[in-house]
Amino acid sequence: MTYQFDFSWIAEYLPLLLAGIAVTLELIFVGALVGVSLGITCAWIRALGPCWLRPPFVAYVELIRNTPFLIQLFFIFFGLPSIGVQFSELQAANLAMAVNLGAYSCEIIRAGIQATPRGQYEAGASLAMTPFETFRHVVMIPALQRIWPALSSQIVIVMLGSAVVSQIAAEDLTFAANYIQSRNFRAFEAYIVATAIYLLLSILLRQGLRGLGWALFPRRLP
Amino acid sequence: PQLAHADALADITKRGTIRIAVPQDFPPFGSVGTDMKAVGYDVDTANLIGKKLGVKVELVPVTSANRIPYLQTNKVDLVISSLGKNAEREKAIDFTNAYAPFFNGVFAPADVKVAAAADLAGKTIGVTRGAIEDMELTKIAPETAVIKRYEDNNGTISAFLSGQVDVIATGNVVAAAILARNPPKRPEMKFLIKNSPCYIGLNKNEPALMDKVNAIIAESKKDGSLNAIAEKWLGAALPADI
Amino acid sequence: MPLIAITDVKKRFGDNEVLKGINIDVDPGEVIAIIGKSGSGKSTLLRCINGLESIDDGSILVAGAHLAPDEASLKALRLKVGMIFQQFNLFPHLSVGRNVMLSQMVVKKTPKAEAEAMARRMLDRVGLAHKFDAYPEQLSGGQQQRVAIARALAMQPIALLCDEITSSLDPELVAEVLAVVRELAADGMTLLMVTHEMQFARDVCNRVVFMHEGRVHESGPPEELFGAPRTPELRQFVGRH
Amino acid sequence: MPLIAITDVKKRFGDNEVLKGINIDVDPGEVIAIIGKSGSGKSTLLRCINGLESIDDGSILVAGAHLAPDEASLKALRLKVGMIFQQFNLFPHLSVGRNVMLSQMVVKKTPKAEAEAMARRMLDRVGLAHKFDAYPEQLSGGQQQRVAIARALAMQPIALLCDEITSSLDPELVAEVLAVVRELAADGMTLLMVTHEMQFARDVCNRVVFMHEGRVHESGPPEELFGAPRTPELRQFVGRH
Amino acid sequence: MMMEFSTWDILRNLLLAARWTILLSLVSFIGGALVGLLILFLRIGKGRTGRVLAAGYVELFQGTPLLMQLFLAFFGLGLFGIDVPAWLAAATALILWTAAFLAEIWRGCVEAIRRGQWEAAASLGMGYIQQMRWVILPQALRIAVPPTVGFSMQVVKGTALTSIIGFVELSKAGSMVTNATFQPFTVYGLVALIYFALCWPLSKSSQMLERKLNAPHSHH
Ligand SMILES: Nc1ncnc2c1ncn2[C@@H]1O[C@H](COP(=O)(O)OP(=O)(O)OP(=O)(O)O)[C@@H](O)[C@H]1O
Ligand SMILES: Nc1ncnc2c1ncn2[C@@H]1O[C@H](COP(=O)(O)OP(=O)(O)OP(=O)(O)O)[C@@H](O)[C@H]1O
Ligand SMILES: [Mg+2]
Ligand SMILES: [Mg+2]
Repeated sequence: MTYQFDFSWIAEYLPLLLAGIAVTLELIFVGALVGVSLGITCAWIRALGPCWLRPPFVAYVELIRNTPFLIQLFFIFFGLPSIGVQFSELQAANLAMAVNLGAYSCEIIRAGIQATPRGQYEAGASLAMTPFETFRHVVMIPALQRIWPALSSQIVIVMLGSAVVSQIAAEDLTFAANYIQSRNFRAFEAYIVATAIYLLLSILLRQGLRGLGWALFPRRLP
Repeated sequence: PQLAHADALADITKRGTIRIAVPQDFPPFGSVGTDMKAVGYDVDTANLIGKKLGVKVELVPVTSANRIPYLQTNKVDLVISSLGKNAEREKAIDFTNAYAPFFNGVFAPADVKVAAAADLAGKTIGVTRGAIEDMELTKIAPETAVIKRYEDNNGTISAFLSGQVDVIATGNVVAAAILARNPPKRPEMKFLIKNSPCYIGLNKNEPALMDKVNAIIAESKKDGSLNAIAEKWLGAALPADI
Repeated sequence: MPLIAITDVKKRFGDNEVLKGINIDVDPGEVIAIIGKSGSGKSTLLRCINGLESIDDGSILVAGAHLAPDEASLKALRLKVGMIFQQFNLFPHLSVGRNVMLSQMVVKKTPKAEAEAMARRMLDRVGLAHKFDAYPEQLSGGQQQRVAIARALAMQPIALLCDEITSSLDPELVAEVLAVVRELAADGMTLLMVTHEMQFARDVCNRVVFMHEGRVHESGPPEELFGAPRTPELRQFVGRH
Repeated sequence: MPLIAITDVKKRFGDNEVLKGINIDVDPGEVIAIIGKSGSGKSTLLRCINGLESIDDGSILVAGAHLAPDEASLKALRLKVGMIFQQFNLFPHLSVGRNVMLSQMVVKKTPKAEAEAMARRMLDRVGLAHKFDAYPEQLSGGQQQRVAIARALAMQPIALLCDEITSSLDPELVAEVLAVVRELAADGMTLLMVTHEMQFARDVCNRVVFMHEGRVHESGPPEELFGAPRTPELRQFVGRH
Repeated sequence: MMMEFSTWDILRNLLLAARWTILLSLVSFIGGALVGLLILFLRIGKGRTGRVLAAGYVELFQGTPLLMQLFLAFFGLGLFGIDVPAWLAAATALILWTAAFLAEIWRGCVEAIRRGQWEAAASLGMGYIQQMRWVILPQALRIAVPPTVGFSMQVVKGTALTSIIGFVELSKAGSMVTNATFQPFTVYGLVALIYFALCWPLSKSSQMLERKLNAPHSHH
């Protein structure tokens, strides 16, 4: 091999890398929080909500799931300003991630809701709870628990997918790697470092989500 | 030291083909025609060099993210991708003499008051990441200027047209092309970025190839073929200092 | 006036007419056992009374109020009539105490402290006060069913519907649940229960209703029905159990 | 020589010692009922004999061969001893006929025609020859269990282990399965069955083994055990059933 | 210097590039299924080493961006003097990536088969491989069909990243055309439409298969 690896730049660019990691983390936290909330709402409407409310949510889910994330991002960042809605690149990236994760988690959570035994709804009903109260207090938590592993994987996938937000100049981890290699032409080193950090982040995120699962759902389901 | 392949120039001659990386997302240096074939200043330069070398040219489309790896892994012999040079980059690859000027300027709508780099204070400027204007602006812009670096030219232009940035730095030909579309926001040249020319990139320790390409560049400047390319793509003659 | 008046109730699932005109009046404090073969429509009848299924024809009056399918009257009905299921249907993510408190707080907006006091009282009544903080999975089937009873009682219903509440219990655990029901009956609760426990029906119920193919085939005091079944269907049924 | 010799068998799950030294010898043609409370280790014992669980101590000999945990001797063992489960465990993706043919063809490499002939014979033996092409889900529980018996028989085992094979059947369907077992016993098959059907145990078995807390608490001919239980535990157990 | 593209020029070029998207998807999906099966066997097999290796493999490929995997497969090997053609690098990286996800999806399906099925097969004298081959896999594969088809949508969209190693597939063609025409809305609108046309049938058929599987008598 004739190529000489050179990682001496790391010290100089460390602040940039750290800032990139911070942005990636922010993206995933906000994206996951808003996205999953959106997913729950949407799953409730699709599984149990009033019929007339369903079509727009079905359209939303299908549209998002069947088009690339990058194009959704472009639409939000470059497209929405034409109707007077302007977001900064970070807001746009956060929004795009939330909208994207919302659609995927909707489908996942819906599966969890549909796996709820009918007896749970009937028990709720026979205790005079309304369908919404039953959903809120009886169905939702076990449904989330049932699909927590699938939801966690999806969150990790979305975290890795967030790499493309660098295309709208959001300064995440991938942006940092690209910036560094554009200055010093050390593309391999920059990408190897970024890959290693992504791997670390995804392992930590997975473990974190597993821990959160234990904290949120201490009991095993029957 | 290069062990396996003794000399890139010898390889090229033996192969009868030179592989050259050119951009496809950075007009006027490189973009595509309706047949998706590459066209632009860099593309014409690549073909010129091939012709003068007497070998066939194999164009390899690249982006700013992968153009150097293509070179470093010997998948191409030259990178003609409007590369600017700096000390850091020179540690990684070698550069030939300049082959193109860089007529890039800072553009903004008429109502934005900018006359020099210092006036960029507090403004948001869009550039294409890794391009010369990115490197130069990063050097000359004041602290409070915010530089947004997009993946390619398209991102920079879209950011300008959608109002995400007030100011962009780009080629004057590109600005002219935007104007031709009659957009709501009309970019106006505010000032020229320091004339910092483009170089051809090649692997380190290839003196033979380096000399040959430099010779071709010098010859092309003299015989007017490079000037023709400049007239065609930049709408201006090659400046004397190149 | 009967507490629950079921008149000419019909229920169809697609082409399958499951209830073919049911008439039963339940007086306050009455304990009625509903028996019959699998598929004869016993569960469907109870579910109709609780509004879990809509009826196609006839009427059901509970404490004088018509059963209508809108949400408000369903809620009013279910505040009066509790239901207990074969599968317990406890909420697995809530502790036993929370299971009993939940609907009080959500539906009746009872303050937490009050709901908790009620829950403790009801759990005590079914002999499970010490399990307040346990989770359903930690209980035996019999204990789970007793929690389900406490949960229904905490809403202070005027009648309880029980659908084969001992059928999925191990034989050892049936007795503890039946003991609780027996006490409820003694306390004057109105009970309408589908059951396969003939001995229990004989001992505790005022009246037995034998359903056959979607109709009330025979009905009367247990001694009469079990002692001298009039129809061959009931005779065959009693013979088997 | 006993067909199955179980000597001092111990089995632990973590800290929980489930079998605390079991000794049972089963002679050829014997029909043995294993009874006992839930959790007393009955299933675990059968699973150990079939090699589904490894044992921690003691020895199990089947037809003179030691039970070792390597795959070859497990296979040899299982060719001799068949097992039937409470949950039937038919293969849902295969027709009834295929269910019975599969292991013959895969394990014994029996040619297809021969396997099919055997499958038809065995299905006929359990009274289900006409269901050869049906799928498990199209059968009642009782029929499914009879197919499971046919499937085990098709491997021509010298003994059968049955773990509560009627416990998940509706009461009406229990009889048809027990009739098949009764016939097997009459034909001289060696049977070791965990069961709650006391009447059946009384009628059909040569010997009853009462397990309690991981030990054989009492054992002997059914008349003796049921007629005059010696220990209070067995007395209590018999009283309940 | 402006290229004059008619809308038809744009659409034609995008459709031509979409052939690559389809080809890459097919290759990665078929190859990924084969490798995924291998990983699956290691992951649920009896060998401890195999299980750990397979788990590590899944962690690595699910834990890093596909973009970086492609980059390192193409250029990383080049650094060692191994000249991998772009199509081979793309196919390899996509296959390995797809395999990691499919192996995990299928593991879930295998684990969803009740233990009783293993035990029944074992008690009939079948060895581990035979239990797997004749009893578990046929059942697991049936429930695996909907999530597998569902994942194929991700593969279609994932092929976009091969542009990093020079593939001009749908997304890359979109950005190239945009850079020549300065019409991002038309171009990306069409790109989105073509992706939708490719993915939607997959997503729909996955849903339909799921519904069919949940219906009774589904093996006929
Ligand atoms: N939701 C439903 N959709 C269609 N048919 C139903 C439904 N619920 C019940 N049935 C049918 O109605 C009939 C009566 O069912 P029901 O559950 O009331 O009987 P049951 O007397 O309670 O029987 P079991 O003793 O088995 O509980 C059966 O034929 C059943 O198949
Ligand atoms: N795989 C296992 N892991 C841990 N503990 C187990 C396992 N299988 C059984 N046990 C424990 O072993 C004990 C005996 O179980 P076993 O199933 O043999 O009882 P049983 O007599 O068959 O009861 P039942 O009549 O309920 O079937 C129980 O306490 C049970 O919890
Ligand atoms: Mg019923
Ligand atoms: Mg058992």
